[in-house]
Amino acid sequence: MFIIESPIVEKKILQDNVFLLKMHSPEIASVIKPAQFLNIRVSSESYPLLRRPFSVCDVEGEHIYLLFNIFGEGTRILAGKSSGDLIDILGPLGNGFNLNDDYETAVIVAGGLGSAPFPFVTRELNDNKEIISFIGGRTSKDVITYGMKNVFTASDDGSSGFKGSVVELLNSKIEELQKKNIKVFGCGPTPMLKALKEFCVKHNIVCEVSAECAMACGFGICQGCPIESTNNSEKYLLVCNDGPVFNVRDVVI
Amino acid sequence: MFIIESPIVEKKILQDNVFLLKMHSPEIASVIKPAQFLNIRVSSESYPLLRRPFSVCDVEGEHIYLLFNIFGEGTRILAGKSSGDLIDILGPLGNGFNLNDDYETAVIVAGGLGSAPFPFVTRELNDNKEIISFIGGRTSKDVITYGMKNVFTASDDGSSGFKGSVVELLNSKIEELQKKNIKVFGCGPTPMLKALKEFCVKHNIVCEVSAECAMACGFGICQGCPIESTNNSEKYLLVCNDGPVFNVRDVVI
Amino acid sequence: MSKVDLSVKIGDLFLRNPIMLASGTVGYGSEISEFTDLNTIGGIVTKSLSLKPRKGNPPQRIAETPAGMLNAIGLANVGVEEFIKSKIPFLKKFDVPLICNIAASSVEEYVECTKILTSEETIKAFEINVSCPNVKEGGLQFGNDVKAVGKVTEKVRVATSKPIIIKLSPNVSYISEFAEVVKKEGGDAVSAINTLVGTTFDINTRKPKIFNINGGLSGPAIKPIALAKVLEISRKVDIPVIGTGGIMNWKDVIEFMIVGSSAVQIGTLNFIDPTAPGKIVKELVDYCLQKGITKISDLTSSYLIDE
Amino acid sequence: MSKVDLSVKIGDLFLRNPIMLASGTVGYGSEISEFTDLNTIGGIVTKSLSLKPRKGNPPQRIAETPAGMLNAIGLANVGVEEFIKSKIPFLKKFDVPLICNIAASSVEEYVECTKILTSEETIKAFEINVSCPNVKEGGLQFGNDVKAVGKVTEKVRVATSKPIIIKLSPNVSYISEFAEVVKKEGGDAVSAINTLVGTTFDINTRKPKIFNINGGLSGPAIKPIALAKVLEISRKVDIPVIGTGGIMNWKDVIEFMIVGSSAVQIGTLNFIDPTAPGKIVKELVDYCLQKGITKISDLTSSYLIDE
Ligand SMILES: Cc1cc2nc3c(=O)[nH]c(=O)nc-3n(C[C@H](O)[C@H](O)[C@H](O)COP(=O)(O)OP(=O)(O)OC[C@H]3O[C@@H](n4cnc5c(N)ncnc54)[C@H](O)[C@@H]3O)c2cc1C
Ligand SMILES: Cc1cc2nc3c(=O)[nH]c(=O)nc-3n(C[C@H](O)[C@H](O)[C@H](O)COP(=O)(O)OP(=O)(O)OC[C@H]3O[C@@H](n4cnc5c(N)ncnc54)[C@H](O)[C@@H]3O)c2cc1C
Ligand SMILES: Cc1cc2nc3c(=O)[nH]c(=O)nc-3n(C[C@H](O)[C@H](O)[C@H](O)COP(=O)(O)O)c2cc1C
Ligand SMILES: Cc1cc2nc3c(=O)[nH]c(=O)nc-3n(C[C@H](O)[C@H](O)[C@H](O)COP(=O)(O)O)c2cc1C
Ligand code: FES
Ligand code: FES
Repeated sequence: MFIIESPIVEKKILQDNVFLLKMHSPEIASVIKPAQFLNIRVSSESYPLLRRPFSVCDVEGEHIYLLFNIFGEGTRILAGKSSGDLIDILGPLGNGFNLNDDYETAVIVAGGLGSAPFPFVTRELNDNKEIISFIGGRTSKDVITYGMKNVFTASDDGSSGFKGSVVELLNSKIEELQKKNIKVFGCGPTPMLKALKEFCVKHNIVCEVSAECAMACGFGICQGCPIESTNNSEKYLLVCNDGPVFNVRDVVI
Repeated sequence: MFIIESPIVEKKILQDNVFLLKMHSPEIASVIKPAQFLNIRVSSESYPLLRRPFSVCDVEGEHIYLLFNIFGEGTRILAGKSSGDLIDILGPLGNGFNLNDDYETAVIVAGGLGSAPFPFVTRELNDNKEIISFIGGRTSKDVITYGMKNVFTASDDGSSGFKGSVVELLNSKIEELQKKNIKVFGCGPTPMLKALKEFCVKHNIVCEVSAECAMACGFGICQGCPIESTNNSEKYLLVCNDGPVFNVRDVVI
Repeated sequence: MSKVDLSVKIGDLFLRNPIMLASGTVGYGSEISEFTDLNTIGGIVTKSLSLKPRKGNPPQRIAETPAGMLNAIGLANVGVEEFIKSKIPFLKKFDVPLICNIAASSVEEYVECTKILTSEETIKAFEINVSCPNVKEGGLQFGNDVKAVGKVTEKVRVATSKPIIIKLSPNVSYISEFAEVVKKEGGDAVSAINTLVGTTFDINTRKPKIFNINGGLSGPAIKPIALAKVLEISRKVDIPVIGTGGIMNWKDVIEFMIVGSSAVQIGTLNFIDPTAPGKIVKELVDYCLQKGITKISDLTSSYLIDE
Repeated sequence: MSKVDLSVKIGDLFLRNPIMLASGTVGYGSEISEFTDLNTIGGIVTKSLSLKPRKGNPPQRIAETPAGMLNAIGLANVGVEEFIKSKIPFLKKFDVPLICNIAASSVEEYVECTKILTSEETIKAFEINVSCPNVKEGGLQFGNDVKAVGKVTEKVRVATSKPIIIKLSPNVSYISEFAEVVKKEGGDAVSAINTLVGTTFDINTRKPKIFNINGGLSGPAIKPIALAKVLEISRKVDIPVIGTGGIMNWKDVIEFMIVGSSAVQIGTLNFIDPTAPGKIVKELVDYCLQKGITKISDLTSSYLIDE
């Protein structure tokens, strides 16, 4: 865990309002794990004041990638940066997915910007495990399949792939999936994660999700990011330190 | 008086920490007078919150110029802008110098960034009046003679021209000057304007100065910019609306 | 006719829309009228007027702070007489409710100012500024003393039949206690908030940046505080609230209305973008159309709080 | 040996430099120790401890505001016992004064916590948090009630011989009245300020962004208010003040010392740049060398005010 300034070496617009930043950051690249995140200071001024958390999207040698969309002021400022600009990074933070357990097929389930951590997951799993990716969004514009393999898409309006939610899509494939030894990795908006949890509990599937919530520090000193634990009602878990990845059965979503 | 966004067409570094911005602003260029000023919003965010006042430095056809140095956050942000960026301008503001009275020789006296309004003054006076410019600064780095004519310089450390203050330099030329029908135009830090006032009162010379002070609105609604009047002790004058140019005899400096 | 009803009522004061211009941030209206058509806004509040003209504080009167500014103007104003003579004629030309803000050093002065001004037809309401740091009684600031605020309200109530708005100080523990006494003594509404006491020093000279030492903090920095004060009043006291403090755009206006404001005042923003009040009115229409809101006053106190 | 003496005294509490880490912004020290060498800072204040562990508020606990943030953590903490068992051993490894911050729901609980903790040698002083919105007595918040603050000070004074710092609420009209009573009841110093009450709502859902509705405002937005409170205390009461609120860099530290702080606490900044406290200490040395200041404590109350 350290603070470092890394230069942008490339900025791409992947699709409507989806940006990909490539940064030269050997320090982060050499230690970060899939679904760990970085807390980024987008401005050296007090506006915006707090850092913004982003998953590391991918790692390539000494380079790391971020994938994001313009949501509010912070991401707007980030999207305005260009090659050569330095990005103030605090990281790596959080725990990351457990990719090496005993399963054969990794089932990726992502909604909207929840796709962000999966290019790195895909790269790391490559060759070791089979991968099936279910990617959803409101419309085709919000379906982000960058860096993924074996992709099935879903959209609320049917403009990309299956018409409906990504969990409904998953559900439509349940028979096929149940034939395999799978583990689900999920990331996306809370309602999606809720549906995913229900689905996995119902079908008795192992599932880890990367949770999202408001954060100030990102490393455990502000207590700003509680998530209710299913195992201990006396104490919240912290998304930044105990997560962002949780076994769905361990947290109340 | 209006609010307008004008694009930067050129940015130059004149000398150590002195910047010149050229903007395409036909609306301002066609109406502004020497020593009027513009109140500029350097950021669309609330940081910094208030506009920053700048004299118009020069006008060339549809273009206007600003001359400034990096002083604090606002000027730092302004200096970071580049060609094509839009500048949010409120102006023209204030009264400006009275250049057309009955005198033959315009004596310009400027200290540091007080040089800013004089390229425009020089351009306007050209041909009509003789001009002598006395330009001072702490060191040669702070002596800004851009766009001036017939220049004598002064610096505290003697690194440029006369060693001493610009008003001392002026004083050393008093005999010559008294042979002419002169009017003094001054701009610079308050201690310099104070000395200039004393000098002009003592030698019975007509003098107008452009005063500086903290401002919020720049057009008379905040009452944030008072300056003591010598004619009416019941009421302050406002630097933004009643000035920034005052006959030195009308204000307490 | 527009499909959105932007009008709001504050007691008997009718405004065509909830956007008012705050006292001390628009002088007497003339300069800002070059940027915002006064006929399009909800109401204009004058710079605080006192019985006699006041010169105000020596420079420096203002200083910038993070997302805010401090001011200690010292109530510089032309006085009620000069106001009637030279400022009202200009304001008469517009079809905009004129609210006269009054500041005074004693209850008697408040009453006298109100009496003099109440006969001016153009004046539609009074805003009583009890929250200015320069006004003291027995060493205590008026605005921080519930009894004093009650007394001013009571006495001014007798002096005019026009709506009275009391402008409250945020420099107190429980602002709703003040709103309560205003209601009890017959005030029609409260404005919340005036500026918070703050200061800033020059670390080189070790002197205060502002001549008066302390100034009043305004701007976006204080918005969360202002919202909490408005919410406190609206949950505890049944009196119209005019929300003020750090409004920078139409979203802030909606937020202030949701927490309990019947109307809002725009202050510091006028210095930064004097065209903003007019623009915000238009943006409110767009917002309401988009959200299917037919009466903007329905937004007032429309907060959803689980309890 | 350094040519600059950075040490400061707060009553009997000796700090090697004036930079302390504020309660609730560094947990119990372990995470921040990865960024700032705790041996280089003046003192560390724990997250508020209560007698029993507290779960704290449900999410959402924080929200960003212009140049500030709101928090309503709800005093989530491990409780005094667990603190002694699992947190003190880590903190013992450092040569840094440990100040224990205590929050409680009654005078008795304050006293009991203090009694339990005072025997821990590592603990060098207590900071009594009377300014937390969750602590109420008779409906009134402790921190907004001069008598309650006096009583807490008096009783805690008896419970320990270690220095007692009372952390004051800014949500009052005259903070110096509180400092006065702390002095009278034997408190050694005051911390000023805790957070200001604020809120913010989501205009789409019309719900508060923070579960608790109100939160405490911190960060640069509140700096001018904090400076004014410190100045008020230092001009009226002869008691050491620890200045807190919106410090972002060494210049802010100097400003807080000039207006009357003997030491300062860094809060919100730790979330943004946890290396800042260590850096600021170094920058203070540079500043003092450059200005020819040999004892930094000479800066305390070195304001120049013409009167
Ligand atoms: C562990 C983690 C990983 C993330 N990874 C990515 C990613 O790879 N790509 C991406 O586009 N986005 C990601 N996000 C979301 C991203 O952090 C937000 O989109 C970003 O903070 C928005 O900032 P803004 O200034 O643009 O928006 P604003 O709305 O101006 O500011 C967002 C503010 O709201 C707060 N907030 C409130 N609720 C939430 C919430 N549920 N989630 C986040 N912030 C909240 C934040 O603390 C912040 O202060 C991630 C979030 C987390 C917690
Ligand atoms: C009429 C007028 C014309 C000017 N013309 C020029 C020009 O052409 N070129 C140039 O370089 N500078 C000029 N200045 C000064 C310029 O406005 C300041 O240098 C600028 O505001 C600094 O902003 P900053 O954010 O960099 O500095 P900061 O220190 O971050 O901010 C300056 C802040 O301090 C306040 N302030 C306090 N005292 C003063 C004071 N005496 N003067 C100005 N601001 C003060 C301002 O209101 C502002 O909020 C002029 C000032 C005035 C009033
Ligand atoms: C420069 C300035 C002068 C002010 N003068 C007055 C005044 O004379 N009377 C008054 O009641 N309020 C005065 N105020 C307070 C504003 O009306 C308003 O309550 C406050 O600024 C908060 O709103 P804002 O954050 O939108 O500015 C003044 C504010 C500023 C910034
Ligand atoms: C997330 C957060 C949690 C806090 N928790 C506590 C606390 O438990 N006890 C306390 O006395 N102060 C607490 N504070 C207040 C700080 O110690 C400090 O007084 C305040 O934040 C102002 O300083 P700042 O602007 O530098 O943050 C907390 C502040 C924040 C931001
Ligand atoms: S974000 Fe600060 S503790 Fe998790
Ligand atoms: S700067 Fe606002 S009145 Fe002059």
